[in-house]
Amino acid sequence: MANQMTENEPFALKRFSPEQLRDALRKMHLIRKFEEGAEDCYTRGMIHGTMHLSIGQECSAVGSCMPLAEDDQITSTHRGHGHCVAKGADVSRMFAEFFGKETGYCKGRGGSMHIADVAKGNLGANGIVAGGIPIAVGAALTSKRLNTGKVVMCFFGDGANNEGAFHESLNMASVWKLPVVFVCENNKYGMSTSIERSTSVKNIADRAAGYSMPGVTVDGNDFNAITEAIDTAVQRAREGNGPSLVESLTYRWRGHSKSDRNRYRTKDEINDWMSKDPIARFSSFLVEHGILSEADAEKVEADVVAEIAAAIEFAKSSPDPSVSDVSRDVYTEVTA
Amino acid sequence: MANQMTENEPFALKRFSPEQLRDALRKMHLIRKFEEGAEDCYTRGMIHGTMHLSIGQECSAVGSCMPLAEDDQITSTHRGHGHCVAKGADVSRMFAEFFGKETGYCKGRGGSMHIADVAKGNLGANGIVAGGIPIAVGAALTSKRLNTGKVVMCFFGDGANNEGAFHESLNMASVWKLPVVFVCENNKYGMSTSIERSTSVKNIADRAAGYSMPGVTVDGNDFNAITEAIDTAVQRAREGNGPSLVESLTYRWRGHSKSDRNRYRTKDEINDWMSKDPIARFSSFLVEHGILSEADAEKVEADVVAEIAAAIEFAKSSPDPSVSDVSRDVYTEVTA
Amino acid sequence: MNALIQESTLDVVEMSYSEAIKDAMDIALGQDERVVLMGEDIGVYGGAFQVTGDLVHKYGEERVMDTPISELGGAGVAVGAALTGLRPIFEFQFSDFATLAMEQIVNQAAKVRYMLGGEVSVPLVMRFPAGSGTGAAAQHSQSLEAWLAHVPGLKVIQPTTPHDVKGMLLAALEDPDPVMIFEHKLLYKTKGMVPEGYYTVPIGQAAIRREGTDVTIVATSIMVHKSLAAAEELEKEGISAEVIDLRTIRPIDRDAVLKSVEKTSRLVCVYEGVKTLGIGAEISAMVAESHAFDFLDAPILRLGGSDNPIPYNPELEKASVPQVDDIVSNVARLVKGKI
Amino acid sequence: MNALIQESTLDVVEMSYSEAIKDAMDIALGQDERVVLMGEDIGVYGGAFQVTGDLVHKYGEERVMDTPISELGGAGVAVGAALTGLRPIFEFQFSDFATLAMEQIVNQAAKVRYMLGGEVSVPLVMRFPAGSGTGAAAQHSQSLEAWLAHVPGLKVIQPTTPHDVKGMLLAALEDPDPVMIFEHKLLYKTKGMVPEGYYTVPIGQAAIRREGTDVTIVATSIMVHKSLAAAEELEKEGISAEVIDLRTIRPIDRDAVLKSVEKTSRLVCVYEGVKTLGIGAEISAMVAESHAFDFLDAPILRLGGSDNPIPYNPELEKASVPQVDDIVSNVARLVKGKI
Ligand SMILES: Cc1ncc(C[n+]2csc(CCOP(=O)(O)OP(=O)(O)O)c2C)c(N)n1
Ligand SMILES: Cc1ncc(C[n+]2csc(CCOP(=O)(O)OP(=O)(O)O)c2C)c(N)n1
Ligand SMILES: [Mg+2]
Ligand SMILES: [Mg+2]
Repeated sequence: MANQMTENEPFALKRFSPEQLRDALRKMHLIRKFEEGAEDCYTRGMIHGTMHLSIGQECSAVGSCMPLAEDDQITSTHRGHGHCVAKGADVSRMFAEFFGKETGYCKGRGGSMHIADVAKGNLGANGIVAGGIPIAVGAALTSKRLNTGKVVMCFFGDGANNEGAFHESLNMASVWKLPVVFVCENNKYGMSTSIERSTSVKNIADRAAGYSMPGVTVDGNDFNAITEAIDTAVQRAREGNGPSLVESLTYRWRGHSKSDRNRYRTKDEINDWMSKDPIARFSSFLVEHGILSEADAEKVEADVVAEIAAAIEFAKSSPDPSVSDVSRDVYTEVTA
Repeated sequence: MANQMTENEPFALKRFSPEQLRDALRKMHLIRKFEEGAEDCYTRGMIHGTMHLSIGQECSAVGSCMPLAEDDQITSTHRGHGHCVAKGADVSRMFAEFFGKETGYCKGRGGSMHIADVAKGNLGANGIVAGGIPIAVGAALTSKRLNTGKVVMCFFGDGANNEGAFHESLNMASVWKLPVVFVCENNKYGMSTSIERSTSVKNIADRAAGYSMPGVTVDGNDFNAITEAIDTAVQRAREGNGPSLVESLTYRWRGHSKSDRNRYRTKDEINDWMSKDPIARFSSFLVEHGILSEADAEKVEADVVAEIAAAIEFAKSSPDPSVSDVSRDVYTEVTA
Repeated sequence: MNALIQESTLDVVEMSYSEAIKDAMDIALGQDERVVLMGEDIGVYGGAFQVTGDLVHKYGEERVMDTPISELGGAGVAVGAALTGLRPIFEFQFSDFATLAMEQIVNQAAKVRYMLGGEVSVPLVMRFPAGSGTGAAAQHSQSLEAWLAHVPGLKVIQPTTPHDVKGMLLAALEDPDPVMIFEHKLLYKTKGMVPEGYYTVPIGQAAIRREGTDVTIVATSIMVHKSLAAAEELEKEGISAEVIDLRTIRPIDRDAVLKSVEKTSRLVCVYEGVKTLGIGAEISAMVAESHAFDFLDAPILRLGGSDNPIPYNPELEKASVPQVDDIVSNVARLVKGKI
Repeated sequence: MNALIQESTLDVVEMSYSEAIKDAMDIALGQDERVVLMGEDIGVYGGAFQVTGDLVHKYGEERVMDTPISELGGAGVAVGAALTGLRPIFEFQFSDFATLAMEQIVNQAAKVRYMLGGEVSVPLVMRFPAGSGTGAAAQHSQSLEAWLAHVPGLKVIQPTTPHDVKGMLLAALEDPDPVMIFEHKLLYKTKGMVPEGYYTVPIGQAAIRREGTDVTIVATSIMVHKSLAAAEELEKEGISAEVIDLRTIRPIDRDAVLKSVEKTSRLVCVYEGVKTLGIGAEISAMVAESHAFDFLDAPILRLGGSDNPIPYNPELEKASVPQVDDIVSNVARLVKGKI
C-alpha cells in the first residue's frame, strides 16, 4: 500500500528534494520576470537591438537542467535566457549585458544573443540557428577524451532541426557514443514557419531513429514529464551509452522577436496556451503535494520581483565599456 | 498457368523490350570498357589529374536510369562515368574531356569530376560530395513549377548521406512533394571509411522515415531488383506523390581514386565481390531467358570494344583548347 | 542605354529602399512566370526586414516560398532551379548566414558554367541583408561582400539608393549569370524618387554622386551616404571632394575610378567591411598598379571596419565602422598633406 | 627567441614538407594528451595527401579520428572541443571543402572569444591543403586564404618550407587562438633540412629569402619558390630582386614589407589566389597608405590568379596562375620603367 503510493508518486517528488523543487519554481519565476523586465526596459528604450523571449517555455528550460550536475555543460540558443537562468546565472550580470555594460556576462560585447556563463557550464547562447549543436558534440568529445564525466546538454528549436548541422552532429555523437543530450524545444514555429510547413516528419523525435538513438516527445510544460525524460537521457549519457534526443513540446507566448507581428498564428492559439501557464501549473502541483504552502509560493515570487528590481538597478549603475577597448579580446593576450 | 508464368516472370522482362535489355547490357559493357580504357590511358600518362572508377557498379547505374524517360534529368557524382553513359552520353566526347580537349563535353575545362551531358539530361558530375543533392531538388522544383513532367534522379554515395546537404535536401523535397528520386549507391565505403564507422544507422534507406518518404534497400547488382525499386519510385514522382529514397547496394572493385592503397579492406572482400560480376550476371540472365544468344552477348561486348577504341582515337586526334581562351565562359556573353 | 531612354519616360514616385526592392520583385513576378522568391519567412511574415511584404498574398506560396531553415540546401535548390529554367531570387535572412551556403554559391553557382565549358548558365539572384548598426552583434552584422567579389563567375552589387536597387535588381534578373546583391540594413528605410514600372540600371557602372577636384572618395553601400555628408563638411573647410558610388564591386568600374583619380590626384576608399582585405584594398591596389599611379600626390587612404567582430554595445558598434567625422578628419589630413 | 636558441641546438635532418607536418603532429600527440587529430580519411588511409600517414597506428583511433564526410559538423565539433579543453588539429581534405564550414570557422571560432568578452579562448588548428597544379579542376584547386585573412579573430599562415611548417604548426598549437594553416599541395613533396624534436617558428614574422636592391617581391606559399627562381633569372639581366616570404597573412608583418620597399622603392606582389581581392591587394594597399608610399618609384604590381575557375586542361591550368616566366618578364618591365 505504501509501496503502491510511491509507485504512483510523481517522478519529480521522488527525484528531487523539496528545496530543489522550491528552487525550480524560483528559477521559473526568475526567467519570467527577467524577460518581462527586459521587455519593459526595451520598450522604454533602455535596451537596444533585439531579443527573443522564452516566456511560456520556463518549465522546459528549468526542467531540462534539473537533472544536470553542477559542472555539466549546456549550449543554448538565440532564445537562451531561460537556459542561462536555469543553469544558475546571476540576473544582475544578465541585465548588465543587456544594457551593454562592462559588468555584463560578455562585458557588453555580446548582448542577448551571446549571453553565456562559462563558470556555471553555460557555453553560450548562439546567434546562428543550430550553431551550437556541433559545439555541444565537441564539448562531449572533450568530456569523453579527458574523462571529466561531464554530460553536455544541447538546446535547439524545432526550426533548427532542418539545418544540416543537426544531422551531421547527431550522426557523429551517435557514431562516437558521446555523452550529450539533445533537447529540441518544439514551440511549433521557427519564426513564422510552422513545423508542418518546414519539417517532413510528425514528431522531431522520430528523426532519432535515423541516428540509432532514443527519441522521445514529451510535454515540456509538464515538470514531471520533462524531468523524467531528461533524467533518463542524462543517465544514459553519464553511463557511456551515448546520446539521446528529447523533444520538449512547449510554446512561446511572445512574438519571435521584437519585429514579429504574429501574422502566422491566431490569437486563440496564443490565448489557449497562455491559459495553461506552465509556472502556475508547477506551482499548484507543488502546493497540492504539500511541498509549498500557498504563502510559500507567493513568497518565492515576491522575492524574485525584488531580485529583478535590484538587478536592473545594478545594470543601470554599472560602467559602460570604454570605446578605446573596442578591439580588446579579439585575440588572447599572451603574457610571456 | 500462363498467368502463373507472367506472375513469376522477372520484373525486367515484363517492363522492358528485348531491345532495351540488349541496350542495357551494351551500356554496362560500355561503362566497364570506358573506365578500363581511361585507366589504361592514365597509367600510360595520357590522362592527368585523378579519376574515380565505378567498375563493379555498372548495373546500379544502368538499372537506375532504365526507368527514366529521355528528358528526365539526373545529377551525378565524382564517380559519375557510369551515370553519364547510362543516360546516353557519347564516349568519344567523354574521352575527349579526359584528354582535356576542346571536343570534350566540358571543352576540357571540367575533366572527369565535372563531366556532364545536359542535352541528354545529365546535369553533371560533381566534385563536392553531396553537392548535387540540393541541385537535383532545385531541378525537381523547376519541373513542378513549369509542369514539364520531368522526374529528376539524384545519385550520391553512402558517404554523402552524412553531409548536411543530404538532410536539408530530402526534407525540402518531401515538404514540397517534388518529383525526385534519391539513389544512394552504397558501396560500403566513403573513401576509406566504412559505413559502420561513419554512419549511425544500419541501412541508409532507414533514414527515409525521418523525411516521411519511402525508403528501400535493394541489391544494386541485381538488374531486376534495382529496376523494379526505381520504377516504383519514378512512378510515384511522376504521379506527383513526391520523393523516394532507394539504397542500391553495390561495390567498387577499384580503389577510391588513383591515390588509394586499399588499406581499409581485404583482398578477400574485393575478390568475393569480383567473383559476382554484375555484368556477367546480367548477361547470363538475358541468355537464360532467351533474350540473347551467347553469340549475341559476345557481339555486344565486341562492338563496345571497337567503339571504345574509336572513341580514344577521336579524343587523341582532337584539338587542344587555346590558352588564350582560358577565361572564356566564366560569364555568359550577352549579345545585345 | 535602352533602359535609360525608357526610364526617362516613366513617372517617378517616392519610395523607401525596401519598397523599391519589393516593387522590382513585384514587376518581375508579374511579367515572368519563371521568377520565384525563396527564403526564410518571406511569406506571411513578409521577411525579417519586411522587404517581400505582402507579395505572398498576391502571388501565392508557390511563387513566394518560405524555405525551412536550411541555407545550404535552400541555396542549392535555387542553383538547381536556375540551372534548369527558373529565375529564383533567394533571400538570406542576414548575410551572415550565407557562411552556411558558400559551397553552393562558390563551388557550384559561380563555377558550373565554366566547368561545363559554357554549356549552361545560372541566372540566379541572391539578396544579402548586410552590415552593422542594428545592435544585433557579431553574428548578425557582418559585411562579407569582399569574399564574393573575390570569386570569378559571380557579379556582386551594392546599390545605395531606391532608384538603383530597383533598376539593378531588374538588371540582375536579365543577367544570365549569378548576381549577388548586398543590401545594407540601414538603407531599407531610406527614401528616394523611383520611376514607376520597368527599367534597369546597368551592373558594372559606378556613379559619380558629387563632383570635386581635390580628392576622390570611392565608397560603397552606406558609406556613400556618409561620404557625401562628409563632403559637405569638407567643403566648409574649402576641400572639394569627388564622391564615387562604386555600386558594383565585381566587376569594378575601373575607368570611372581612374579618371577621377587622374583629376584629383588623391584617393580615399571608404567601406564598412573589415579594412584588411575589404573592397578598399582592391580599389587601392587597382589604382596603384595603373597609369593613374603617376597622378597620385599622396598615399591612398582606406577607411574600413576595425579589426574586431561587431560588438553589441552601441558606442563600441559605432566605433567599429567609419563615421562621418572619421571621413572628414582623415580626408582633410590627407588633402592638407599631413599623411 | 627562446624557440630559436633551442632550435640551434637541435640536429637537422632532411624531410619533405608533409613529413615535417607529420613530425610536428607526432611530437604534439606525444607530449600533450589534449591534442587530437580530426579529419576525413586521416586514419588507416593516412590522409588524402598522406600527411597523417601511420599516426593512427601509433596513437589509436581515439587520437587520430576519421570523421564522417561532414565538414560543417566536424569543424563545429573541433570548435567545441577546443573551447572545452582539447587541442584539435582539424584537416580539411581539400581547402575547397572549407566552404561548407565557414559558419563554424567565421561565426563561431573567430568570434566566440570576443562575443563572450574574453571569457574563453579557442585553441584550434585547422589545416587546408590548397592550390592548383594537380589537374583536379575548379572544385579542388582553389586558394581561399584571403577570405580567412579578412576575418578578425583568426590567424592565417602559409608556411613554405619543411622547416617552417613544422615550427609554425607547433607554434600554432601553443597559440590560444584559432590558427588556419594553408598548405599548397605542390609543396608536400618538396624537401628541406628540418631540426629534430621540438621548436617553434613564430607566427606573424615574414622571412627575407633573398636580399636585393632593385625591387621587392612579396610572395606567399608556392609563389615564394617561383619568385626565387625568377630572381635568379632576373639577376642574369642585372636586376637585383629582394624576395620576402610573407609566411603569415593575418597578422601581416608590416614592418618587414615597408622596410624592404623603402630600400628598393619598387614592389611586386605574387600570389596564387585570384588576383582581385587576393592577398596582394592588401599588401599593395598597406604600402600605398604608409609612409613607404613616398619611396615608390613605380606602380605596385600584382601577379595573381587569373579571373576564372581553375580549369582541368593542364595548359589552361598553368595559364591560370603566375609562372616563373610571368614573374621575370613583369618584374623586368617594372624595373626598366616600362610600367
Ligand atoms: C543559420 C540561421 N538562419 C536563420 C536565422 C534567423 N533566425 C533566428 S531564430 C530563427 C527561428 C528559429 O526557430 P527555432 O529553431 O524553432 O527556435 P525558436 O525561435 O522557435 O525558439 C531564425 C530563422 C539564424 N539566426 N541563423
Ligand atoms: C564536401 C566534400 N568532402 C570530401 C570530399 C573528398 N571525397 C571525394 S569522394 C569521397 C568519398 C565519397 O564517398 P561516397 O559518397 O560513399 O561515394 P563513393 O566514392 O563511395 O562513390 C570523399 C571523402 C569531397 N569531394 N567533397
Ligand atoms: Mg521554434
Ligand atoms: Mg561509397
